[in-house]
Amino acid sequence: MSEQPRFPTESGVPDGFQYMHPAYIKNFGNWAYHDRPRPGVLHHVAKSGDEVWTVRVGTQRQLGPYEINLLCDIIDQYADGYVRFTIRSNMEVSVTDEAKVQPLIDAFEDAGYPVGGTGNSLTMISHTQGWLHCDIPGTDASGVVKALMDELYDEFRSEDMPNRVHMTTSCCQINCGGQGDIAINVQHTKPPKINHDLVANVCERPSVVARCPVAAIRPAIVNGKPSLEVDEKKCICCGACFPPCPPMQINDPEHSKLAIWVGGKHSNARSKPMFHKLVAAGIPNNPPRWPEVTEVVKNILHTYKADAKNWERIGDWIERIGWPRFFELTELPFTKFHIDNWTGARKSLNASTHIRF
Amino acid sequence: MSEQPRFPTESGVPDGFQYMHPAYIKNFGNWAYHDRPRPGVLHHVAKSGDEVWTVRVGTQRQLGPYEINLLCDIIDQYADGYVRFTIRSNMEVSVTDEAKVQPLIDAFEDAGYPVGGTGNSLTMISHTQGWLHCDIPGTDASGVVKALMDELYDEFRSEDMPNRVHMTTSCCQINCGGQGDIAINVQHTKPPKINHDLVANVCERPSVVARCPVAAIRPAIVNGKPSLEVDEKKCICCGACFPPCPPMQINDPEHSKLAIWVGGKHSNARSKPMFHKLVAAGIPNNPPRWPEVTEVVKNILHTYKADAKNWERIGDWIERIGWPRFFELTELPFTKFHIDNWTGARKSLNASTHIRF
Amino acid sequence: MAAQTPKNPEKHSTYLPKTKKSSKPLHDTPMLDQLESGPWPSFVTGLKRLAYEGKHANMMVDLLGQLEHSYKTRLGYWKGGTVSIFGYGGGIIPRFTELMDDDGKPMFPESKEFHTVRVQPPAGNHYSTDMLRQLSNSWNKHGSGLIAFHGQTGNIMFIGTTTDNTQHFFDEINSYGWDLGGAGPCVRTGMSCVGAARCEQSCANEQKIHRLLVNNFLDDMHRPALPYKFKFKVSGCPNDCMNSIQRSDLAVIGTWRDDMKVDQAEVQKFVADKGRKYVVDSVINMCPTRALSLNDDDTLEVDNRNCVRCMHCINVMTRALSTGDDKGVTLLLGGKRTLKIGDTMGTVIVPFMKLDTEEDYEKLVELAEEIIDFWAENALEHERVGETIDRIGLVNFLEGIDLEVDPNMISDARQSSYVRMDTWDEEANKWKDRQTG
Amino acid sequence: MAAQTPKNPEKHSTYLPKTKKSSKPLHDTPMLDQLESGPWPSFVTGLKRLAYEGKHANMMVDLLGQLEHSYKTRLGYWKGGTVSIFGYGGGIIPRFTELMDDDGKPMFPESKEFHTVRVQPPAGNHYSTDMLRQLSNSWNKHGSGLIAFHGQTGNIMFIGTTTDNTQHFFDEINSYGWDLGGAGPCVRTGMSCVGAARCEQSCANEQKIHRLLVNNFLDDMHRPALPYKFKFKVSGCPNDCMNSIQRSDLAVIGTWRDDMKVDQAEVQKFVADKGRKYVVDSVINMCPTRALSLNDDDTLEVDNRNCVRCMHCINVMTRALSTGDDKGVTLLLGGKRTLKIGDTMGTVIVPFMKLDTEEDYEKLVELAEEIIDFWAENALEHERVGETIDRIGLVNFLEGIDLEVDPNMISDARQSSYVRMDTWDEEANKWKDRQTG
Ligand code: SRM
Ligand code: SRM
Ligand code: SRM
Ligand code: SRM
Ligand code: SF4
Ligand code: SF4
Ligand code: SF4
Ligand code: SF4
Ligand code: SF4
Ligand code: SF4
Ligand code: SF4
Ligand code: SF4
Repeated sequence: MSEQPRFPTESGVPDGFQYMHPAYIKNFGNWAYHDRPRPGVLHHVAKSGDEVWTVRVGTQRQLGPYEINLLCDIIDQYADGYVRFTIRSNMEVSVTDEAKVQPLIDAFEDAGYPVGGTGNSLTMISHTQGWLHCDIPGTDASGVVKALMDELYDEFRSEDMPNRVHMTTSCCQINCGGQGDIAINVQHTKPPKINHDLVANVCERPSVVARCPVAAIRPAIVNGKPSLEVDEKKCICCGACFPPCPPMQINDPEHSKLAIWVGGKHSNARSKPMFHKLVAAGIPNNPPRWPEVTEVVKNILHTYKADAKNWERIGDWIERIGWPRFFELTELPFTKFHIDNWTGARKSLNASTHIRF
Repeated sequence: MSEQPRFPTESGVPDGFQYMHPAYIKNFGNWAYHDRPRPGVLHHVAKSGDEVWTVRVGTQRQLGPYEINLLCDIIDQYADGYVRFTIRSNMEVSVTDEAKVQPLIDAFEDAGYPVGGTGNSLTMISHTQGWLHCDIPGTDASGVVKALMDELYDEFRSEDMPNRVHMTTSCCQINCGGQGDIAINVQHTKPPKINHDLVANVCERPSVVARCPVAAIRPAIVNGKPSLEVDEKKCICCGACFPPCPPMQINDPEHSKLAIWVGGKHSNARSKPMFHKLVAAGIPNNPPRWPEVTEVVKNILHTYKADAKNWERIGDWIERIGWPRFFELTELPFTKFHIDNWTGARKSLNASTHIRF
Repeated sequence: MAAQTPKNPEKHSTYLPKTKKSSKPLHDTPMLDQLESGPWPSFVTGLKRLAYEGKHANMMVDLLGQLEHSYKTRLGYWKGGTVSIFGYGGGIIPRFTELMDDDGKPMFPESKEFHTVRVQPPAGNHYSTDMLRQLSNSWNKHGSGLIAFHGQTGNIMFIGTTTDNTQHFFDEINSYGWDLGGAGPCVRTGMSCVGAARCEQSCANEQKIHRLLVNNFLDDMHRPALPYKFKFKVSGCPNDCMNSIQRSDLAVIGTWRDDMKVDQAEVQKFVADKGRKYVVDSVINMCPTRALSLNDDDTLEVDNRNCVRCMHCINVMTRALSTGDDKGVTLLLGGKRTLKIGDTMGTVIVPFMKLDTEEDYEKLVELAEEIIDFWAENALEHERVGETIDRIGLVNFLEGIDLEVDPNMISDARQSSYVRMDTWDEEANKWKDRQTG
Repeated sequence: MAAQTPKNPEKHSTYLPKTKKSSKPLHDTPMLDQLESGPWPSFVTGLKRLAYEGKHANMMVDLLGQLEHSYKTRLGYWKGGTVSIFGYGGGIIPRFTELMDDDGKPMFPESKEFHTVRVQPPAGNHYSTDMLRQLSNSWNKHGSGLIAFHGQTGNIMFIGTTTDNTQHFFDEINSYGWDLGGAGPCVRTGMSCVGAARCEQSCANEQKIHRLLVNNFLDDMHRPALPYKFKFKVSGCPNDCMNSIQRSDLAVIGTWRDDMKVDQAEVQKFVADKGRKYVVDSVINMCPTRALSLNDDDTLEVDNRNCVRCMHCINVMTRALSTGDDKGVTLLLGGKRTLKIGDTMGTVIVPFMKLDTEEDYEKLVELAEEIIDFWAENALEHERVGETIDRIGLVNFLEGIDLEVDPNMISDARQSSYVRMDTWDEEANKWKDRQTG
């Protein structure tokens, strides 16, 4: 083995055409329409008349050689040897022969991999690293998601929702999982505990001070050493100081809670994109199966399914029925915390007599 | 004549029933519906079956004994001796006998008082004191309004607009005339000129400093006297310092311009209430007839009339067609000033691909 | 569009007396003169008539002079000062001329004092012609004769008199039932729409609410000592003909809680008359919450639970649709114009309040008192209540006036994760208790 | 909802080998074990399989130990550090355990280093099974074997290896065409939707845009020196399947400028199939600008000038309606998650840009360069471009990157009168010149 360092080839983004299904290449940019013969299967028809059936398969996102080989074997045997991953870690496997669809589905399901996640289903919950890998997590996103997907398995495999449901789960308040129809996020409720002995060595104090969104941190000398002090009255427990300064421990087994936000939407369909909004908080961070989270999520999904009109995303639905009705139907408590108080909060107040009784 | 001061009777708001038309009193709270047999005439039908016809008459708001007697004579002769004023300084004169309506209209019109302002008309422009009385005016609202109403006379007397048009005109940037479908406001474009000799005597300096919305004013010693200084780079020429400190002269014959804002709406019909938005500025303050203002206003009204759908107020219409189309249709220039930059401005940007081509 | 030649020039808005009674010659007013033409009644002709034959015609001669000067120079020439009525601290807008000749003497001395007296109108702005003439006579005696019906806050503005005559005029009209309005940091004159007196949409007794609220705060009106102005406005329904949401500190707006009333036969007539496409495009499709649907038999389906009482369909189909029976009011707090933080709309603080019994009305007044007290104690100088709310947050304000949070107060739930929620359980329990209690 | 008994337990997501190849005994993991039941494929079972028979199985034994400890104590135990590939400054997320026993030694020493290697996926996330197996083999050789397809920013995340193996692994995969992604203050890995490859809604060549933009900034990706992270995301149409508006700094979204295409026969079929009421309620009445109207013959009237290309009707009636021919992209700048100022959406900076010729693409790249340069020069430390815009105002930012203002950039025109407009005429003339020019 040569000890000489190897210079990297800065090849950047690989060209997708190298690994793309031939029917995709042939009809690139020339598709006519699609439909869904059944949940989990997309049927795309090209302007050329070519047809492609795509089977969507749920995965656990983190795959080892066993899973990769298992799945690749199926794809090689029942399909054409090509696969793509969706933004939600689902696999999509295409065939050009309709007859291959059912055997392919059977093979995946027989191997314990669910087919679904298309159309108006609840598709796979996108999530983040959690205790497995991140340095600042308040919970384990993979665990929460596994627990939820077990409970919502049937919703993945059917298309009974008013519109697509895109959920996300994140392991800290930073929320790398992003906005969602339903987003499960960590919400800390106590200011960071500072390990003053370490601050001087580990943290660049001015930049930590600058990171706090409410200017609650000030430099201070504690036990004769340069450290930091938090004005606990101001602190909103956002955790932004923890990544740049781990001695400002924000995670707490008891006081780092989970919160649920709803109505986030990126698509421009009908309404403009919307941010998700807080509906439930104070939910215990309760591994390994987080039953309290599942309960709230199922309640919201159930209510949405029963009450929304065709094609309303959760955010669209709430815009039509209003927040009071949302809280009435879900029986979730409405509190002062639901009223925003951040910059520009005035615009979130009801400046009208538009009220549903 | 007694020199003893008289103690006031704090009688407060007079009871309206004292002066109210008997048919109003009889059917108070029991009206069934209304229609408009012609522009300027409302026909209200009570649940009792009683009917009332109301003729709406435009006035110049400021009335002297001549006008009051002239109008009262008509009301006594052709109607029932009762009159009310609308929030827009129109008179409303009711009769219970349909036969009286036409003679009453004729009498008003013969005396030079237009009948109209109802339904989907352009009703009287509400306005403010101006050079006649206020201490801070940049223009004369009465004059602007007289010039406009002369030009828009036919729009007052007909009901050809898509919905009601409520205009306002104000004589300084404070805008006592308030939001409007079309609002004509003063917009200063140069920082105040300070008469340093007077500041010390006339202005309470700390409260003037506190009044400035962008903190552009600081106390200073000028020519050895306590005065104020304006950071001209920061100053947004709002004029807020002028009322509490007249030596900070903001009005300028050349640089106090007029601006036109559109789409303000207080009613909750369809959309929630909306603020008016800037569309045109830099319009010369050109007495006695302000032709440049009239031109822009007529252009906007004309475009609205031609393009809006039934029942769309100007604000509703623009929400449907979008700002680019508004500027395209009116041929008004779009500038960087139309992009808000005040607190919360981010929410006024287009955070979507919703674009009309 | 052109003005016609009047049938009876002596009884016409363009009339000017042949003979001038005032002693002072008119100043040249070439600019103002240009505002005498055109069909709309001219305020300049009005001013001239007063300068010809008003009781204080010389004052108006000079007033016209100063006004012409303003038109020429594009500047105003009034300044404020202190003038008040005995026993009161506000209600007058004092004006003194600033326009001096080279000797420092007023260029237009006869109108060097030109104060406005703000007088509260009757709720709903109703007048008998007798009363109008009486008020006009009093003002012609003690002032310029010029009256604005009404100012934008609703006052009858008696424009133009001297300091002395201010008192005389007030004494006279106060003796037959008229009282001053507000000016300065105080409760201001209120406004209420025609409402129940002549409008089928009315869901409230606007006059009663208006008088009750304002008359309860007469001390705060007449002796200004609040942080800044405070306005009440009352509209009988969400059409808000008084612009209360944006133009008052406390808006009281009528509404209803049960289903709207639908006369299906009238609906069918309307559809027959206007056509289905018109009805779908102009009514159904304009409902903000898609709560309407036109049935195949041309009757209307209303999803009353999702109707937001916007009034649109009721406005358009006034014969077929009307407000429900379970009427009450919504309260919105904090509307105002732009100074300091930009325009604000009032926002809901009480979604629904019955106003049937005297106790109900009493509660309304008590709430208004709570609001004004809390604001008076906590506002900065020159801070409107909407600005206080913006500064301290709605939730803190609600706590200060002892109101519970309600989801009708928001259009969007919290979007920012920047919030500290230690006491979530406590707050959640409060809500649960309210739901069961 | 219950898991069935597998037909072939050896080829099933629940499979665990009978024999354990690793030398280190498993730690007790009673909590994690509870995540092995239930129908959804279990990541815990996956970890266990690696601990049984992975090339670095002992590492996974300890990894499971530390993870169980996290589940028990509800705390994470990783800390960052510095690990990099020769020649590069970013792309690795280094992790060192913080979980020490009383002697200050790692409680789980085999997994004390557990770095993640972020690797850029092919545009569109397409793979052949061969390539998947090859990547998996390389990683099994040099790391834990655990791969996430994909991280939320789109990287293939190779999770868990030592500092040394990081380099070895990279050398191996780099040699067959794979490059590191971004981490740190740099241009990040981009994302693009399946788009033109298999989607009729696509209005752009997503792959080309994605590769062109990211590959142009490889230096900024691999040697982090920007104020903070910068993400590109590309969606082929306004459905924005890449969440680009909110989750990327520069979103490129396909759209079209001419009329949408309507196949009226297919419309009639759709109406016949679904019924008129469904079509009115679910399509017509859901159009955000009321640009649709159903004709009496069940054909569709589209007001294309007021259609905002929201995609709704096209999504629902995919056979009958489709995007137009004059395709291009809209650019939005400044989306990001919540830190410092709260979540931001990207906002329109280029309403429409053709991407037909190579010059068109060149212009896109140049604009991206302008943006990143201006931001890099003017941003505060740790400031995303959306925050810079919020701080200095959109107009100043546009001036900095030499773009003209456009009314498509706003949803509301100015509401605040607090603005200084000395140069109105100049600005108005600029617009007029652009209109005529
Ligand atoms: C495969 C994927 C793109 C990719 O390159 O990975 C994709 C593919 C399609 N999307 Fe998507 N979307 C995909 C993620 C998204 C996302 C992002 C996300 O999931 O986080 C969004 C935006 C989410 C949001 O708004 O928060 C998204 C918003 C849409 C919409 C708009 C839905 C709406 O009404 O708001 C459509 C239109 C529709 O539903 O017909 C759409 C439609 C489609 C269509 C029907 C497009 C087409 O004609 O082929 C594709 C098949 C979807 C299906 O499931 O029936 N896709 N789509 C992604 C699949 C994710 C998954 O595994 O579930
Ligand atoms: C791995 C990943 C989550 C996942 O499991 O998928 C992730 C993980 C981390 N994110 Fe993230 N973010 C990941 C996608 C996102 C996204 C989603 C996206 O890109 O679409 C967002 C929201 C969009 C955005 O860019 O704002 C996101 C917003 C953040 C933020 C907040 C940024 C903000 O301005 O608000 C931080 C904190 C920071 O950068 O200071 C952060 C920081 C981090 C760090 C580096 C935490 C830290 O400071 O050490 C995490 C490293 C975890 C680890 O051990 O691997 N991550 N992060 C995602 C990257 C994988 C990949 O490269 O493909
Ligand atoms: C008399 C007056 C109230 C008063 O006590 O003074 C009044 C009276 C009526 N208004 Fe009004 N509105 C009056 C000022 C207003 C205002 C305030 C203003 O003009 O500044 C508004 C809110 C303005 C805004 O939104 O900016 C107002 C918004 C409405 C609306 C809602 C219109 C909309 O679609 O947005 C209706 C409903 C309608 O048009 O059918 C309405 C309807 C009515 C009706 C039809 C109510 C009824 O059933 O009797 C009344 C007859 C109006 C007509 O002209 O046809 N009224 N109306 C005011 C007449 C002003 C004038 O002289 O022109
Ligand atoms: C007379 C009147 C205009 C008119 O011709 O109708 C008027 C006239 C003045 N207003 Fe006003 N405002 C008048 C209705 C309004 C309204 C409309 C309303 O009440 O519905 C508003 C907007 C609503 C609001 O309350 O915000 C209004 C918002 C202001 C403001 C801005 C307040 C703010 O917070 O933004 C000021 C400035 C101040 O108070 O510092 C102001 C100040 C003034 C002063 C006192 C200017 C001054 O500081 O000397 C003006 C006295 C003029 C005079 O010589 O009579 N005036 N003012 C209106 C009062 C007549 C009446 O009493 O009926
Ligand atoms: S959400 Fe927080 S804890 Fe989870 S991966 Fe992102 S930064 Fe790490
Ligand atoms: S947790 Fe957030 S608010 Fe509290 S000190 Fe840290 S950065 Fe500031
Ligand atoms: S708008 Fe300005 S100038 Fe006019 S009356 Fe009001 S405060 Fe005076
Ligand atoms: S004009 Fe306005 S911005 Fe300028 S100094 Fe005066 S108060 Fe401040
Ligand atoms: S606010 Fe309502 S009740 Fe009052 S006049 Fe207007 S429409 Fe009638
Ligand atoms: S009142 Fe307004 S919200 Fe209610 S049904 Fe009619 S249009 Fe819809
Ligand atoms: S963003 Fe549009 S083009 Fe891309 S996959 Fe989604 S629907 Fe298709
Ligand atoms: S694409 Fe959207 S905006 Fe355009 S017509 Fe269809 S529904 Fe309306």
